Amino acid sequence: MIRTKTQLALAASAAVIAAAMAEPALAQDAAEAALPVAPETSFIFNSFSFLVHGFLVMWMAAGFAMLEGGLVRGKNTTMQMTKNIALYSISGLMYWVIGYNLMYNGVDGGFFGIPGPWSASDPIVDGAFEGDASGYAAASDWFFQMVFVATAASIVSGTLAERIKLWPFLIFIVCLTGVIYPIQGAWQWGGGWLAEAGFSDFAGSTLVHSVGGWAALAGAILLGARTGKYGADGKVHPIPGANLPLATLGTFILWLGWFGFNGGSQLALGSAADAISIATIYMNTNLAAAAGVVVAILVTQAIYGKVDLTMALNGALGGLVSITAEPLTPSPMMAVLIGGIGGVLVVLTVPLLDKLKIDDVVGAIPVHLVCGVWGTLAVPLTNSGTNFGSQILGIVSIGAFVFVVSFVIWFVLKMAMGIRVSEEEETIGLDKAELGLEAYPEFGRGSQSIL
Amino acid sequence: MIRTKTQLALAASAAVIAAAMAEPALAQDAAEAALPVAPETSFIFNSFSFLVHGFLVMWMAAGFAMLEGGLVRGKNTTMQMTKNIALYSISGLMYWVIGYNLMYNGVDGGFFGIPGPWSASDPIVDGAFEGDASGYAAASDWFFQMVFVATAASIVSGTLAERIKLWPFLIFIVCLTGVIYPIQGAWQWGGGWLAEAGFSDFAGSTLVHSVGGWAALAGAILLGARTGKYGADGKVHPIPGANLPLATLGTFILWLGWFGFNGGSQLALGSAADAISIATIYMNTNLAAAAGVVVAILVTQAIYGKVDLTMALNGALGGLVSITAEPLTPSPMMAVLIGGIGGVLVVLTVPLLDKLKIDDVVGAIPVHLVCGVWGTLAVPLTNSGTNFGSQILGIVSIGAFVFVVSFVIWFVLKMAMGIRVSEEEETIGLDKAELGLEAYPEFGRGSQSIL
Amino acid sequence: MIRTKTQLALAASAAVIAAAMAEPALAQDAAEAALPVAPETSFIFNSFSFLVHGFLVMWMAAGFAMLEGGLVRGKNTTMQMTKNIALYSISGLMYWVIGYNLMYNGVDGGFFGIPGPWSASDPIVDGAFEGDASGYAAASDWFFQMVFVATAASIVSGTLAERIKLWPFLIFIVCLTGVIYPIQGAWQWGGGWLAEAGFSDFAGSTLVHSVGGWAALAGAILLGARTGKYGADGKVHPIPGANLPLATLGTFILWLGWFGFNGGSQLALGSAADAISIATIYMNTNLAAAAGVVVAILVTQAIYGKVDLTMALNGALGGLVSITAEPLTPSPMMAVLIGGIGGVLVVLTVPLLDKLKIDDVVGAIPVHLVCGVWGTLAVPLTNSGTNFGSQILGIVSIGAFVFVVSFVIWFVLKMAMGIRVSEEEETIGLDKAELGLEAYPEFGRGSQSIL
Amino acid sequence: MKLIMAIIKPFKLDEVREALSALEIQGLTVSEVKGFGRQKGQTEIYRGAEYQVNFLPKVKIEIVVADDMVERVIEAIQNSARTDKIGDGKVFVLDVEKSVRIRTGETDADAL
Amino acid sequence: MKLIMAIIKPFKLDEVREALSALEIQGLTVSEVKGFGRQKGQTEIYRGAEYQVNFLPKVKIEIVVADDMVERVIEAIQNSARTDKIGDGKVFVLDVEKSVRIRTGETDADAL
Amino acid sequence: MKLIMAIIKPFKLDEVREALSALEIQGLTVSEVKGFGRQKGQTEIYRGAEYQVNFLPKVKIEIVVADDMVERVIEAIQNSARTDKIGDGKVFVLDVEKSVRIRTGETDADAL
Ligand SMILES: Nc1ncnc2c1ncn2[C@@H]1O[C@H](COP(=O)(O)OP(=O)(O)O)[C@@H](O)[C@H]1O
Ligand SMILES: Nc1ncnc2c1ncn2[C@@H]1O[C@H](COP(=O)(O)OP(=O)(O)O)[C@@H](O)[C@H]1O
Ligand SMILES: Nc1ncnc2c1ncn2[C@@H]1O[C@H](COP(=O)(O)OP(=O)(O)O)[C@@H](O)[C@H]1O
Repeated sequence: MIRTKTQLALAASAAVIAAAMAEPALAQDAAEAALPVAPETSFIFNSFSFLVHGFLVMWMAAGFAMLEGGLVRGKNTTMQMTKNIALYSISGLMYWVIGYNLMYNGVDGGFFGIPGPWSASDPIVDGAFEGDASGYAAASDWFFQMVFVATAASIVSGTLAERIKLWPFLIFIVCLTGVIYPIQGAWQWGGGWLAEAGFSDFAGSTLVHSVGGWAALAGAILLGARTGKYGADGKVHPIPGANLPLATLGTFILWLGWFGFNGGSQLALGSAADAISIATIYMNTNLAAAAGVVVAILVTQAIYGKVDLTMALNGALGGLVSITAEPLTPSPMMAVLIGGIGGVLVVLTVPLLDKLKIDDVVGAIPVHLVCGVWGTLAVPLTNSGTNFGSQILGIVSIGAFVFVVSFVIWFVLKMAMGIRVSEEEETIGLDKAELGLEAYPEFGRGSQSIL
Repeated sequence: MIRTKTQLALAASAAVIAAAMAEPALAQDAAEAALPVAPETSFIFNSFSFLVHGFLVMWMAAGFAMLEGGLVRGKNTTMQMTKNIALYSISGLMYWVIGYNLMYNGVDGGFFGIPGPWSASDPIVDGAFEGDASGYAAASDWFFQMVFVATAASIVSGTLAERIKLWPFLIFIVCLTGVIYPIQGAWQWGGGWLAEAGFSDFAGSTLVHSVGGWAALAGAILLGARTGKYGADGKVHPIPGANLPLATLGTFILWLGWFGFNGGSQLALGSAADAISIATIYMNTNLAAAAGVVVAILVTQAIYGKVDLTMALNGALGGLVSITAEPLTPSPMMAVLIGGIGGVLVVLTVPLLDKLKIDDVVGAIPVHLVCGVWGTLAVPLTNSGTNFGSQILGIVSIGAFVFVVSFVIWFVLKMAMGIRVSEEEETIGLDKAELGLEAYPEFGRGSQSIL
Repeated sequence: MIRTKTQLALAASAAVIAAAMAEPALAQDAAEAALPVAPETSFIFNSFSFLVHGFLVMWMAAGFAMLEGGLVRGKNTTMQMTKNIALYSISGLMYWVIGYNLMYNGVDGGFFGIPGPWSASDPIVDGAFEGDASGYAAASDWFFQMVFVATAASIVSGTLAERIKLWPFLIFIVCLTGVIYPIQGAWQWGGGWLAEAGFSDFAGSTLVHSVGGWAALAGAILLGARTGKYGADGKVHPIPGANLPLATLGTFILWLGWFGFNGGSQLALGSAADAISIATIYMNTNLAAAAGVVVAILVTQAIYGKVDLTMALNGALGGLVSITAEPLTPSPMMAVLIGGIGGVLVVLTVPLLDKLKIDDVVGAIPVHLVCGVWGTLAVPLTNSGTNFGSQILGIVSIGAFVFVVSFVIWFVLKMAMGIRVSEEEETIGLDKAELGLEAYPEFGRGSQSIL
Repeated sequence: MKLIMAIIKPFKLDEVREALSALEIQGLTVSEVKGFGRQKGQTEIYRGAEYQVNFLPKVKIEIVVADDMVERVIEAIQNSARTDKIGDGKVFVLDVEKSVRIRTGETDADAL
Repeated sequence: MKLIMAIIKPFKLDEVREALSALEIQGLTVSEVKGFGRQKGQTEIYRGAEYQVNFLPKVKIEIVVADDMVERVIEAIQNSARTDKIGDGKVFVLDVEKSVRIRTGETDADAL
Repeated sequence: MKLIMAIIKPFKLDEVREALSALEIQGLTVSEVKGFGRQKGQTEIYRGAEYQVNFLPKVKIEIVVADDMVERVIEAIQNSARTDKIGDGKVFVLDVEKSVRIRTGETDADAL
């Protein structure tokens, strides 16, 4: 069998093979080529794209849970699982109760929409279809937008792991997913002032990833580092994660989910042009991630004389975040470059953060914030409809808004109820101290290991 | 970029952005809006929906394996993996050999169809397409129906874990997937007497989930509890699962798979109306699951003063099972309510079962049977074409049939060959005793841990 | 609700139910049945099939990583993760830099194409669609072909685990994915001499799986067995894998991914005939895998008196590889037979390899090479357009080419830089010795287990 | 004082602990060990090749007691740990010269 | 020579090791153990049912030292391992008759 | 009777066990431990920061034997566990006052 179009001429002559393939489509009259895609067909494609790409992004929630669950110590793993399944659930509810409408309902060049519970208002009631080719099922769009919120929230849980209390964390997530994310989202994707100012962020390097990163950074500053992470002498004491295959699985899940994240952000599949765009996005997304991994491997080998798997995993994610602001216009070569630089940035900023004594358990700030900024800045390199000024405006305005509001909320939570467990609880581990439930009771120091 | 339809008017005026997006679809003549979806296009959509949603449901087999593998002790984990991959395989073979035809072939208002190996009879041989818009590839339907059988079977393996012998378990699975499931399935989905009686179960709260639950319950009663689970004094001795991140992963997999389970049960994607239905189903499915998690977290915090991750995981599944009988007609608010009540039910019935000394290792009976009943009862709350009488008829008739037949089969197996391992084998663990193969030979009590 | 087409007549009369379903599609005029699929619609379907099936195959990279990570010892797990994420990344880059064009660009009945970086040249620039119904987005095809290369590479990493050095391994992967795979691919899928000779390999039993197997075999011979695997007396000393749930997860991932691997290899979804083909492929793929599992379970029980989970997992994969050369033409019964024989072959050749003192850590050679040959030989049993002569020609020519070239590259690497770690490093484990990073620092012998 | 070191079958741990509590033993220390003895491990088959598991899981209990308790402790362990099957384990007695409770600095009998 | 066997709280291990290094102790051996004593495990709830965790994680340190070091070692352990809360652990001293360094065959004091 | 306690490199366990079997030693008990000694752990780098692994994996073997076996056992361990590299470990000998076989109640030499 011959597997590509470039070989079609040959295929026509290879009669034996062609017969085996039995492609009745070839029999179609050339005249039909003029037949356009029916608008209802486009509507189905658009909706299905939202759903398929949406379930891929939903799957990223599992990816974050596994990545973070593998990079924390065994004594905090149950808590990490609890936080991650809770935050995905809260995101889904908050975005329905208030978020979606706050982000999209009548923003009209302004700063936010009219909040309130969302419900679908699809144009078709019954009978013949009367929508147009750019239409889609309202709920499919809701679903696709909703899973993005959860992504931003997942980033926060990784940075603050192993020391933050459960309930203040969840309260913050309520604020982040119900209010902070939707408001800044309204500025751009909701058609607010930033969109009018010419900012461009295709799938959310800034709107999703750096938002999670800024919220995490604010929390990390107020929360402080894990006990023992930084010695009195300024020495960094690494705290290795308990389960690296789990972290690797999480990274592969995220990589897979990212095809949905970037590909689905084309927001349509109703025309050949859309299909080509999405295909290009898949390719560029994969190239950028691959470059992130390879570069992280080469750079860690060069600097440290050995390869660091956790950096390679972060490198993949750094490449992915970097290409997210513009996965469509780059050539393959540019996608490799953008992703590769993401890989370098991750490897360099992980130790930098440690110098600043900002303790980011899983490297979420280097990956999502630093590479999110880089990716957003890189858009004008390949997309001629954009400019650096607008990009910087977007990065700074969203960064300032999210960081300041998050900082205030974290601060209020700290004053009101405390955000950090006691040192003794931290020593015992959050799983036993806060939840009374061990992740691996039979392994390591688990209470069932001798029974 | 502007990401939603509600902003389309704005988009048209925002020329800079529109140019960057280059949507040739917008150029299409308005006249084309009248063009309907070609029947062959619908056929492809319908088939592809079965395949995509089917592979998501297939993935649930992995979800059950991981969930159950994480909730059993390390000494029974290899066995749990063995049972789960075996049951998925057996389901696929039995449903081909006899099940599908028993369920769908000429039921005609009766009690079962004509059994026999299935093979596709698609209407198209070659040349122009002559089917209609509701058609689909026969094998795509077979595939989608087949993966549902495996789901029912997976439920049983969870409840009976850690003490049932491998071979009697597999023999039961042969009966369940080849005979029990298809017969009751014929009553409703096969167009049998129950369908005519007005019962409604969109995606299988009763037909799939409670069926697994009833079969599990019958087995659990005859099998007895794990040694040590219930003290002489009536005290419950918890037996913690060995690997909670694995259980969490399993839950996320199931959640993802459920979009296929419920979404695919629309059975068509060939029209805009279908696309809207499926999108609505995705949204409601996610809202119900999210509500199940949040409610389970709140209720465990209220009752026990702490959050229990395993209850939160069960809560997600309880929400999902609850919405499965009717994921289409509920408003978002009703979906949240239905799922949230599922979460409450799970948290309350897990200890209740323990009071009855029915040992359900993973909480499958609360999740699949109790919430399955609840979800089925809730259908008339939102679907005006249904009534409580018919719903109860379905729940009771299927419940009675499955429970009685399962009980008889388990009983015969118990008499004929024994269904339970010896107490010594249970102490050693099924992995060493029955399989001679440890799941984690280097961790915990594994034989390789000092080598 | 009634769930299948065989019941449609009944459905029409069951008015209550039909009303609840609201299927406007039924209202379409019968005259529309003549309306064909618009070429642009086919283009979208074809592209989307490549993307959806492509992301499933991409997911197989995670499956291999988990399978292999579960079957090696804990002290080599970080390395296995590192190799697998690196090889997926390298595959993506090499196939872009040189591989795709070497495989597909102007092969024209010859031995290879014109290498060079790939970039898309889609027919549509703007305005009305002018392609035909067999078209697809160029990048979607690239993506789909690319993920196949990674599959071949993953096979090698499994066989050679626990003793090969990181860097020579990665260099070999560069050669395999950039040169070896594309050249032999050009012979057949690129429309080269082998395609003209009438060889048939639908989805790559030979072109992908046996290629990985031959490359692995050459490496295994030159590398030698793991220390301690074969006693002086010729006795085999099993080395159990550290994490069997992880290996099971990997197998489920691979099974899921295989629907993409085989289904996507139809290379089109633009007609009802394509949809029927893909659906048939899904069914046959699942039946073959299920048969592989059940047969492996029965055979191990018969021979060894107990079931071996790792053989059941290998059995699933053996069934899958066996059906890959021709997943379309077999009847369900033949699919079961072909897959079942794959299961037998795996169970029998795993110990056979041990007799030959070829140490294949995960059973990749039995699964991918032996079953790859078997599957390719089985094609003429069901596909009348093929013959045994051509099949043997393909197996032998590709086998000889890949084995010899791989052997030479491994040999040069061995001479130039050594391919094997020292015995001391092997004893300590590659994770500590080469990477300084433990996979499970808190479990088993991990350095953090007492802290 | 004496150190009583008992190697027992793991699933007997709870019974032994209860028997010792009945003697008002206030403290003991347990660890996981592997035992090699008359009781042999099963022959297992992994992927078609046989192998012998040489070491069996056992639990080691260490209890420091006053001299006059030794016989009663040994007896209690024997009675609670016995299954009458090979591999039930051993009790060894060693002399202890000094004991200290870290928290209080109490020594010897007071420290137990 | 004496064998000093100390049962301590796990998170105190690093402090104890440093205190012993300050005494120029050159070697020691550590193992994970579970302790049963006056300090009781928390009552936990799992899926609605209460249970008591009977055994608490502890670390056992074994150090063989020359006789004249014993008091200083005990003191160092006491000072570094103490939290003044119940469960801080114990130190036991046993007599050692002979020591051998495997690598060199040196014995007794030279072997430590 | 004596308790011979040997700390060895883990990968030497099988050789030592075989050497002891050759002496007709019928039983022994093994545990995983971490050793701190002259042999230092490698310096590792994790995410750009260096750290020292202080404790190295070792295996502890405990064997109770009759007095007349002690020298032969020590010798066998020394010969089979030696790699001549730092960290090969130690053998310590302690006196055992009493041994009991739980299954039969046999004591002392009969219990071994
Ligand atoms: N001489 C010994 N020194 C130390 N431990 C021993 C000795 N003999 C036996 N053991 C321990 O006691 C356990 C049980 O001994 P075994 O000979 O199998 O059975 P039994 O106790 O019934 O004689 C062994 O697995 C081992 O851990
Ligand atoms: N008699 C004993 N023999 C052996 N170990 C003991 C003994 N008493 C206590 N231990 C160990 O010391 C630990 C601490 O003892 P515990 O009674 O809880 O507190 P404290 O040391 O403050 O008195 C226990 O967990 C146990 O491991
Ligand atoms: N004084 C001691 N008491 C207890 N264990 C010791 C002592 N000295 C060394 N060890 C154990 O012996 C191991 C090997 O000792 P080390 O000083 O590293 O090398 P060597 O045995 O070659 O002198 C250490 O890791 C430790 O487990």
